[in-house]
Amino acid sequence: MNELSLLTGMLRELVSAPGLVVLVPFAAAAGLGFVTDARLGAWINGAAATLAFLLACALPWEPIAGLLLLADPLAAFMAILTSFLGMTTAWFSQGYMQVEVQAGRFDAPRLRLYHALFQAGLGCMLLALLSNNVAVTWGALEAATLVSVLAVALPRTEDAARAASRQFVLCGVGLAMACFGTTVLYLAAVPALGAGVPAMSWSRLPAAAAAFNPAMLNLAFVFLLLGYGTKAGLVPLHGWLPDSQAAGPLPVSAVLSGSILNVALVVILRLRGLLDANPGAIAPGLPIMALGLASLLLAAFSLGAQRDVKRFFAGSTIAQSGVAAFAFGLGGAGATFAGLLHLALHTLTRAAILQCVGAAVQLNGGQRCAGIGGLLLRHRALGLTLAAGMVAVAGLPPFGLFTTLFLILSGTVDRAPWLAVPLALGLAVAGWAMAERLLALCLGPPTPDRGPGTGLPALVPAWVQLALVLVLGLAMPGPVAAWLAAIAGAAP
Amino acid sequence: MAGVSAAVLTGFAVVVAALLGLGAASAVAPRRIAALGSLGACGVGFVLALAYLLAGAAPATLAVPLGLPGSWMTLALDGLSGFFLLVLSAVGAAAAAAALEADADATAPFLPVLLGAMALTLLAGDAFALVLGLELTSLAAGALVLMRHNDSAALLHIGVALPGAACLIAALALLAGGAGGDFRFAAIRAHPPEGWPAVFVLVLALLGAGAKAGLVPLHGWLARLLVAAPMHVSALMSGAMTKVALYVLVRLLFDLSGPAQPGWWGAPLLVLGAAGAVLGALRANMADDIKAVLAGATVGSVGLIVIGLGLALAARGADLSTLAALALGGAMLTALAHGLFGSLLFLGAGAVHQGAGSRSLVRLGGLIHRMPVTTAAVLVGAASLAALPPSAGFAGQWMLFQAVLGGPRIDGFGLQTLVCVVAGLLALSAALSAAAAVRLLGVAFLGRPRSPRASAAEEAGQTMRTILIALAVASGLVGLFPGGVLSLAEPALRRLVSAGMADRAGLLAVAPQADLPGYSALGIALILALSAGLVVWLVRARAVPGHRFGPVWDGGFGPPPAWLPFGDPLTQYGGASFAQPLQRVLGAALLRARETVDMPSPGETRPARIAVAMEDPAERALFGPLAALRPRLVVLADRCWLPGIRRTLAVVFAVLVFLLTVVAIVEQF
Amino acid sequence: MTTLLSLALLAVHLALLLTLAPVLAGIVRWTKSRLMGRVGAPVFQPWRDLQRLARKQPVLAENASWLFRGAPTIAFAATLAAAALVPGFALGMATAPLADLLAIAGLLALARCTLALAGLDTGTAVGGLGASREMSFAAFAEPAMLLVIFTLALLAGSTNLDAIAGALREGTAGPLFPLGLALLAMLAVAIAGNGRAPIDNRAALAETGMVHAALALAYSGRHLALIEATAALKLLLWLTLIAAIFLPFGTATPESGLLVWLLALPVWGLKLGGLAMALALFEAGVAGMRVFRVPELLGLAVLLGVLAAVLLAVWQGLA
Amino acid sequence: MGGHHGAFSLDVAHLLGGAVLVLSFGLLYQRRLGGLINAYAAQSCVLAAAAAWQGWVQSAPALVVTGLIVLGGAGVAIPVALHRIAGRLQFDRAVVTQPGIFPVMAAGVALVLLAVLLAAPAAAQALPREDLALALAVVLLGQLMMIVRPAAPAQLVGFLSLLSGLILGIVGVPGMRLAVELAVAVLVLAGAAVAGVYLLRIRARFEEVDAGRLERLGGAAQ
Repeated sequence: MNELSLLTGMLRELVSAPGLVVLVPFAAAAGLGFVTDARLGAWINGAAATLAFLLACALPWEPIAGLLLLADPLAAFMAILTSFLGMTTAWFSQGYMQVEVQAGRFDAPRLRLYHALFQAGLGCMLLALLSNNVAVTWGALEAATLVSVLAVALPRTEDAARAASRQFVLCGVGLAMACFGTTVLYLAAVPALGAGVPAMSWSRLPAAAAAFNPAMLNLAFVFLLLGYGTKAGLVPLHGWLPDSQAAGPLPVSAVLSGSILNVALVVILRLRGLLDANPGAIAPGLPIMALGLASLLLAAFSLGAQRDVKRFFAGSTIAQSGVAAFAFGLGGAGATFAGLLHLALHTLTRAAILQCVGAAVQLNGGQRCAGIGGLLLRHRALGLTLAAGMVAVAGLPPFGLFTTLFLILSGTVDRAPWLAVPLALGLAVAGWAMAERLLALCLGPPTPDRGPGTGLPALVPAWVQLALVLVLGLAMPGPVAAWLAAIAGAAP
Repeated sequence: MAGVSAAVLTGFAVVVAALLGLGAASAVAPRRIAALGSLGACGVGFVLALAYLLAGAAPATLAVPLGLPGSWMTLALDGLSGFFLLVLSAVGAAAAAAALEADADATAPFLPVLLGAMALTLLAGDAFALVLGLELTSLAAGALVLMRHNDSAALLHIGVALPGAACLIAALALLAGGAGGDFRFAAIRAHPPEGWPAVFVLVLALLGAGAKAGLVPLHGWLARLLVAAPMHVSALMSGAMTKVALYVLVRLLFDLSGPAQPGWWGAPLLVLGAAGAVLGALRANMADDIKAVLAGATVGSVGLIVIGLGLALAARGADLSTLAALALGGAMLTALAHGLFGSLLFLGAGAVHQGAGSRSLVRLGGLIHRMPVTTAAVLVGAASLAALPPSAGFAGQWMLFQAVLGGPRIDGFGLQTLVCVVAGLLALSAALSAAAAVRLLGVAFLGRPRSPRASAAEEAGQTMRTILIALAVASGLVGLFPGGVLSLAEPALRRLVSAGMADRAGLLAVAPQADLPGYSALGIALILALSAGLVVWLVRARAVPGHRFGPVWDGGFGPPPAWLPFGDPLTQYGGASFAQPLQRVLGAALLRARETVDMPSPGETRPARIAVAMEDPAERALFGPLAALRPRLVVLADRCWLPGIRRTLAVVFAVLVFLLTVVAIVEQF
Repeated sequence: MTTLLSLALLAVHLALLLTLAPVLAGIVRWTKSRLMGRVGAPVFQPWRDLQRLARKQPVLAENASWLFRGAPTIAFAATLAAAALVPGFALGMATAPLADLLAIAGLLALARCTLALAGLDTGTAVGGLGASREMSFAAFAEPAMLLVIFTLALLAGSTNLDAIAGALREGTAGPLFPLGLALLAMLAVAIAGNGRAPIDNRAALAETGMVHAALALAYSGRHLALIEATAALKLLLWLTLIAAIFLPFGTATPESGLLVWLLALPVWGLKLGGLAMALALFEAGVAGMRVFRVPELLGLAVLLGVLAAVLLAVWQGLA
Repeated sequence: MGGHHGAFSLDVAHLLGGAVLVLSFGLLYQRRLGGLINAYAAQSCVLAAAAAWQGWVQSAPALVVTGLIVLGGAGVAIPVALHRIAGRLQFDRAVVTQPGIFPVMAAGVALVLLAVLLAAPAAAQALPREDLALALAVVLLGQLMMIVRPAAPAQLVGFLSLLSGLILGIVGVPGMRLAVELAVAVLVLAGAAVAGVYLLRIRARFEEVDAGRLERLGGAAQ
């Protein structure tokens, strides 16, 4: 009887909006495995991602905290972001993969596998975000990692294999640490919530966090921070990201690694809230800020030495991920707000840039920086879009990252003034490196085209994303701002 | 009254929106509309600013639905921003009109963006709008140069702008922190900083705004950017962009930090300003490119203005508000004067470049014959640069001198000594500027052409001539009626140092103190005119009229060959030889100038040649090491970036064990 | 009534300046010659030279522009305007409210820059040399001059020459030591500004030692006459200035009694004569100086000026 | 939590956990690849026994199932697969080089002490202190092994023993839901690691995974 009601409850959860958001990609992945027609596959891919996004948009109006799924505002926000990114990238990948197939880098069976993996990865990420169970989140991330490793290995080049193995080893250790941390977190929660599912439920943990065993909570924090920090690409745990982004097929590195970063950072944010609420636990801010700063500084300086476009932007991703982590570590509603917004806007900008980079690499036939130049002169629209994206990522106005960096920097001055010095240094160095590379890529001597291009339609997603970055940064609608502020206030 | 202010502010908001929109539109529409639209917008802005200042400049604020999430951006207008908007719109109108003359290229859309961004900075009523406008300014300025494929100048600019912005954000955050995190200026003003935060605000504001204004030692980028940019852009940057950055400095130090800051705040400004004034003027004497000469002069003028600001701060701290008003008024007058004559000179340099095909003093000369209007206009500008009465430059510097002379009234041995030294340096800078102005005019415009291209130079086009004449007339009017300009600055002075110049500055004369005689530009001009009339009358009455032309004795040089109709150009004094005395005495010490003289042995017919290489101390001591440090750090970071798998795992494990140990230790205590 | 008086004073002052200037130059030249054991030209020789030059039609360099032709007039007018501001035998001239020391320095700078430009306009090596040296020396003389002005302004509370002269005349001025330092600095500036020995030699014929002569080398006829007149007027102006500041006794003011008025003119003449003699004595006694050592001399003047200003500022602060 | 809470049952649980830890030391000590794989198999079997015992103690049939799965996967399938891969690559007889044993052992002991220190406060709220300390120690030793062993196969075994530590932790925690699922997920990770090595060997050369070799190659290329 009891079991039965549990089962029906779970089923009801599965057919609600959050459940469908998770189920649609998985169903699409299963279906796509059987679709042989490449064009149809691409359409289904795009349609499924769009459907997931539309369903995710309903999440803010259907908050649930059930046995399986959790759709609190934070999860809803991140799910909307992730599914939006999935949608734009799916549509971008339609034209992109066509060119890849034309260029002979992909064949039909592999394209089928690619589409299936895309949806599976998306589904795993959404599950990790929307699950109401610490262990399920971990499992979903593990699955997403495995999918990502497979997808990176898809091009079947030596580089791809090496990148995949590297990603597997480093992420495997990270996942192991996260798993142990998850176990210990449960252990910490047992005295407060008793043995059983509640001690693993994201929705129940925060309220009871004050009564957790502080020593266990500390232990769990260390392992979870390093475990999920690996997935968030924080220095010194970032080693897998540049390789996998450089070697993997571009839409995969745009969606999968980009969103895995976000999921991991959100977990770290939630964890921070737990430690804050417990009086006996250590202060979680400092280690998180230290990792964030290390990421920013190391990445900012090493940007100057990158010779591969995709690796360059992987470095920039790590730097900005570090900034977001730093903001989360800083704490307080204002910094958390800025961190969340930074995360979202950077994800959008990064996707736009990577889409442009993908198109440029296809045109150029190689991804060495020295081989790409004068985009603005030869391909005006592409060059302009890429330049806009890079300006945005450098933290210059009028794009939204300027706003978030303003908030983060001023928040740092307010709360931890001395840390503002390395933060500003890192941001300036990173911005400068970005400007330097912008000159080389968009201006500079033009390079001849050696491959087919994707055409203007493939740039539409990038335009949409950049427009969003512009609007959300400078003229965020009041209700959205209030919603986001509420999220930040609820998850300190 | 308040209604006027609100209407003007709304008008300005519309103008800014129009300019930014124009930038976006002209990316696709015909590019000429960018210049035309900018001209119109600047015209409207000028009228609005003038009307606002004449109507008494009552403060007004306006909230617009943009800006930080969850809050509306505040635009504000008061006497200070109104005055600088006047400068901006005047200079902007000239630059936009000159842009009509320049060939429209891909950079065209950024001109209205630059103008709009600067206006936004001036209109900012909260910290976010201020930084947004300033960063947008930097971006647009960088883009305007970038598109000309001058990468290093633009990169250097961005490299200074980014840390500068970070400093400003930090300063504003410190200020806002005192006001409970409210970024609006009104709130900050109500809670001025005290103690250490105030000191940090001073340092950060100097670093941030100083970097954007080209204040020594952060001036290297400005000199390069001004040389690299197209002429109308250089004019705009020199005339307006540096002033906008100085406005930010004034806003932060005078307005937002509150009136209760100590007098020693002025000391760093005095030191940096004096250093900038001398170094800039000296650079202007050493450079060969006429734009580099003007860039040096720009750095010098920024230094002058900052001296005025420093004195005003020091005097305000000592409760000498009349002296503070004198100093601040002098700074603002100098800002307006340099805005006008600086852009005039840069546009003149552009006309020379177009007409004579070169900007190098080595290839110019004798342009007065072929480009009479340009020369006359540049003459007016150069007189201002040299601070000769009754030019605009003299009026500004006169006030600054008077403020310096009043400086010893501020107590404190250190400050009094500093003021005495600054007085000497101010005079040195003025004399050096005069030498630079004579050198620029004399070598480029007078004498004989040094290249065939210069001998066939063409006068600037009709539009350009009109702009030059208009700027010269405006500059002349400012010089003749400094009191009028000060009456426009009156609201700002009253607001910032709680004393004005109204009792001391009429249309006819400006005086340092209410009951004392002062400087009357009109009177000096009148006496000068009367004297000239007297001389002309005496000469007419006494001397033989008429004149004839003949060969001139040229120190022993033989008659020129037929293919050099103007004589061998190399027997003339050139830029390097003119500056040699200064270069040997000051240049060698301050700029590490080294000359290489190629002296022919007796009997050889080739000319002797002199070349001068110099090195700015700021580049040597500051930017050089930084530039050398970065690659090393980059190599280091790259080595740590992606170690092998095993080493990565080792680092991860080390971090894990470290954190665990820390946790274990913390738990034991 | 006062206005009329002040206007009349100005007219007399100007007339005296214009007529006396060449005579003063003649006196210095004659005295110097006598001191060197020569007979010397008559005192009125400069006047005759001017008249002779004015009768000749000028010959211009082939590429000279309108600036070259206008420069002597502008320079003379600027110097005259400056001279009109400096009180001679009486205070309270019509130009007294305008007589700002900074404005006077500015007008002199205007004359200097104009002549330097004219020197460059001929396109000759000599003209360029003169212009370069003139502007360079000025760069070192100006700070010294300004520091002197600074010291005086500290004493009198104003930069108005009339007010300064009045204050010094009343004897309300403070300590003498800084004033002495300022006098030394001002003398150095005056020597440099007027092209006197040991910095310059107006009668030099070799280019290596020329400054002012180099600037005038391409001029002839009435232009040269104007330039010579400018030089003479400038010398008179400087001597008057020194007399007005450092020998303030004996000047008349509108409030003075008849006796003072009667005595003022001869006293002024005596002062000028004495200064001219001293100048001649000094010039006869020193040797010429290498061009590149001039900045050292002027640098010394700057240091003296700083010292004077700082001492005065501090003493006044203590008082 | 329920079940038979005798001192004896706890002792047995600790004994089994301790055996897993000792076998971890054995892995650190073992030089030859074949012996390494055998030691891992032994460790997995003891782990399975520990899981089953915990299942009996906590009367949680799920943990018994977990023990069976661990026995089948980590105790049998993975060692067999590893032996086949090693045999095909003639790694079987090779002596796996490694720096001096004593410092490594000393570091291992220090890590165990650290683990005990960290787990000590758990006792205050009746949480299983010993189980946690043992699992943490095994996890840390697994990571240590991945670092000190330069050869890829040994690193792989180190990773597998690290995963064993995770399972030890999961089964040691009382009343943990989803224990089976988590253990399976961890085993999937282990399987994926072995499969990855296997696939990569076919696709490219085995040296690809040898990080040390990669580094040397990279150094030579520069």
